[in-house]
Amino acid sequence: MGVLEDRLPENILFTTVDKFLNWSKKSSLWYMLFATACCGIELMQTGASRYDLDRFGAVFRATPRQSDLMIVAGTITHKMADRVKKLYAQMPSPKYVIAMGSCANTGGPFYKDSYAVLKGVDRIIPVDVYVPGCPPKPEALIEGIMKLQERIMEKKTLVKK
Amino acid sequence: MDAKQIYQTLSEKFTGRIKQFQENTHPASVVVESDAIVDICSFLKRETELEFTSMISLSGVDLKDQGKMLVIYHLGSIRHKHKIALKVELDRNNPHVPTVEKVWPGANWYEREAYDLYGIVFDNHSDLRRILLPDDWEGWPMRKDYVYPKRYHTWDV
Amino acid sequence: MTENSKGYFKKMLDAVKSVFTGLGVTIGYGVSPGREVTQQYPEVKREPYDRFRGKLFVDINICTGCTACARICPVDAIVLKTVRDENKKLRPVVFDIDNARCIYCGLCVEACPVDNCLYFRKEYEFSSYSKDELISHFGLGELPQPDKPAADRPSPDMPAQAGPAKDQPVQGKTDETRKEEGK
Amino acid sequence: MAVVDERFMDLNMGPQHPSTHGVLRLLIKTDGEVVSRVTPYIGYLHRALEKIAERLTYPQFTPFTDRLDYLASMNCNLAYALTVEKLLNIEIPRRAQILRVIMAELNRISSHLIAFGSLSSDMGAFTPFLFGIREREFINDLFEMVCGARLTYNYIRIGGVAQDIPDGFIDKTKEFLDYFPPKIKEYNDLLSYNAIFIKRLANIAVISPEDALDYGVTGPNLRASGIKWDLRREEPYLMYNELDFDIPVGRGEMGRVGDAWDRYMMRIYEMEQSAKIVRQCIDMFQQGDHIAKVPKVLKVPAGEVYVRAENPRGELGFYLISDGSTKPYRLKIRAPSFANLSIVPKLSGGVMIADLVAIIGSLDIILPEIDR
Repeated sequence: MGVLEDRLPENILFTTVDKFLNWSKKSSLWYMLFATACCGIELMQTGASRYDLDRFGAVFRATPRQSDLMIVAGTITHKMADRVKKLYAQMPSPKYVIAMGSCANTGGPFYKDSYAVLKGVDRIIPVDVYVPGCPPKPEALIEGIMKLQERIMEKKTLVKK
Repeated sequence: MDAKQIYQTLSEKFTGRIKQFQENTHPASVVVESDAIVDICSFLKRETELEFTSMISLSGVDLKDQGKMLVIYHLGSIRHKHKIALKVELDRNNPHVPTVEKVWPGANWYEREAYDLYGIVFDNHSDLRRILLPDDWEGWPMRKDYVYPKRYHTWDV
Repeated sequence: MTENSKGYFKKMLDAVKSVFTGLGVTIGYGVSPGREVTQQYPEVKREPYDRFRGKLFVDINICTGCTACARICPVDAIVLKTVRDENKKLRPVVFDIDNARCIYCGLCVEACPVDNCLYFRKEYEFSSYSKDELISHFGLGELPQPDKPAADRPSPDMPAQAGPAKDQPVQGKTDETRKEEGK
Repeated sequence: MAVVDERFMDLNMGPQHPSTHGVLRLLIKTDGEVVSRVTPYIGYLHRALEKIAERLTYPQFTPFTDRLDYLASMNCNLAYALTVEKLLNIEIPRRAQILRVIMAELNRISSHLIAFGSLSSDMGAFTPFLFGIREREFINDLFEMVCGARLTYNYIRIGGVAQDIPDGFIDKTKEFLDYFPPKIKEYNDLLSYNAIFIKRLANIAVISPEDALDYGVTGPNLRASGIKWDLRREEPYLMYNELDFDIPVGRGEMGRVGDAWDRYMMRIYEMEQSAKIVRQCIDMFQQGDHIAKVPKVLKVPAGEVYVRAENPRGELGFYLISDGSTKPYRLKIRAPSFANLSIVPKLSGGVMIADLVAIIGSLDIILPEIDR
């Protein structure tokens, strides 16, 4: 929101405007099609016919420039980690991150013995919601997105925090 | 042709360069001199009775206790439906072996992989770079004495 | 009409025809949708099948502290610490399952020698805002100290075999069964 | 200073690109439209599975094979189990064998459905993708019923399978077998024989049989080049020698033998055959154990084996060296996609950039097994 952000006093008008802004943000969570491993297939299946993520206003975009939400679906290796940072930086604000599955949460199966895997995507970018599962069921991912929507609704944009 | 016959054919053709025949592995393997590997491979590919049309796989093995490294070539023939493994023993401190990329172009990537993970140098290889790990990675991770790094770039491993 | 242009029109006709064949399939679904595919998730929830591997739970009161699960776990998601109580029984004082690291492979459930001790529930909606919340703690906690009142016990549903509060914790006999970390 | 070739520019495709099927990066040298050289950069998903295998016991590694080729986890489980069993030298109960074949073939269908769907969406048709996923969900349900997971099954174990099938599984599978074959006709109407689709794929990236063998290309990609080679036939494992099924071979129906369309069509044909195999297996069902007697602490006799199995993407091989302990000494994974991808630089000289997407899609590579 640029110059107006965090500047306005709390009153009925501005809180309503804030609510409206949040509502529009939450209802158009365009997620980046960013799948690295197994969870990517579940992400695809969540977006496809049976679970139909479009119902939540979440549509996939192929580029970070058009997306609000990055669903980190799958293992992030050290070789990939720099790219993830770059992709995150390329996304316009406000931006959110969901860590989907054990690999993105903590490194999951590769936590103990692998030398090449980043142990949790939160080591390089901030994460809003952690969705457990290996891979999570599509329902679980949708629940994670709903949880993120709840959090977006609580946020204050224009009003002073 | 079964493995024993292949071994006999090879030992007749390449006297003194075939070291050993191991029957108890599956498929049976022939240990050969490392500098003869290209000749042997092209012979195996061209000879009509053998015709090993494709290299199935190439693996490096670290035998730390014996101070050796192995390169194992699994070869298969589509026409004759036989398989064999060729083994080359290398010095662990300075593993060098000629490339078989000219015989089977598919070997290119397998050799890069063995270089990446074990540090085995394939002489005369056209493009010997790391393939799986980042270029600035240090060490040969599949070796038995590899110590996991603590940090990479700006984050903890 | 030349031979060439004839081919051109034939190709065009083919393209149009095949597009309409394809459209026929989709229009068919428009007319009679067949079986319903989309699930209205938050409103209608499909019950997972009986064998569904959801969140991992442990019935700590029947856990014998054998550590079979922690040993088989390929990712060290189970942290199990036991001490011997006065009856020489192993008591799981710490039993943490890191759901963020668990890979839901089911090896631990198979390894568990006690029936219904370690089991999967059909629960899968437990995403959270923080990673710490994803660790479930089941451990019974340390044996109560003699000078502490019973209300300070870490777990309210203490099992019977834990003994009365006056008992001393068996020092020096602690079984450090948790796997060595960070090899 | 390096000399810059002014005729060409470098273009990066990936590692985050929807049509590279994962985290593949292609460095393309192009004059704008026509590709002069492609250099694949892999390893963005290198998770050190081979190293992990050396540090875990044999049963503990089974869940990791799920993550090898996650579209065909059952097949990967199977190949790994076969490898260890070869050294253990144990007999697998008949019922377990039948169950294994059913799971492997169902998984082959669901894997090919993704191949079909993703190729179509790469070519700009989104509907077939949704159709593919719809049928895949049916199979996912079957798998969830039998083992409790939708993608990483960990079902086929050393010695047999994890659990016997639950009640109602056979009926549901039969329902699927009635439901699925008519859908293939739909796919053909919708996509396979669509003139635009054919134009995009026919005569593109022809792999000659010699090249295919030189580069170690296997699976449907090899068969599309006209070589009838299927490990289920050539080196029968489990009970494949008792089953009646055809091995489709590329005939160059729409262009030349071994073009992208042939490779695509192989998968459609194979889905039909797999459905046929599952049907036969259900008829062969018999009572018995689902797993052989395997000691709890598994010590595998010392030895060396290379065992391979026909995966949806080609020949998956495990080269296992055991030193007689509970952990493998060395486990080399020979992944089919690794070899299949290595032919891309050879194929893509002189093609259009848009065709490059078709090449990658028609080869049906999957990155986790390339990078391991």
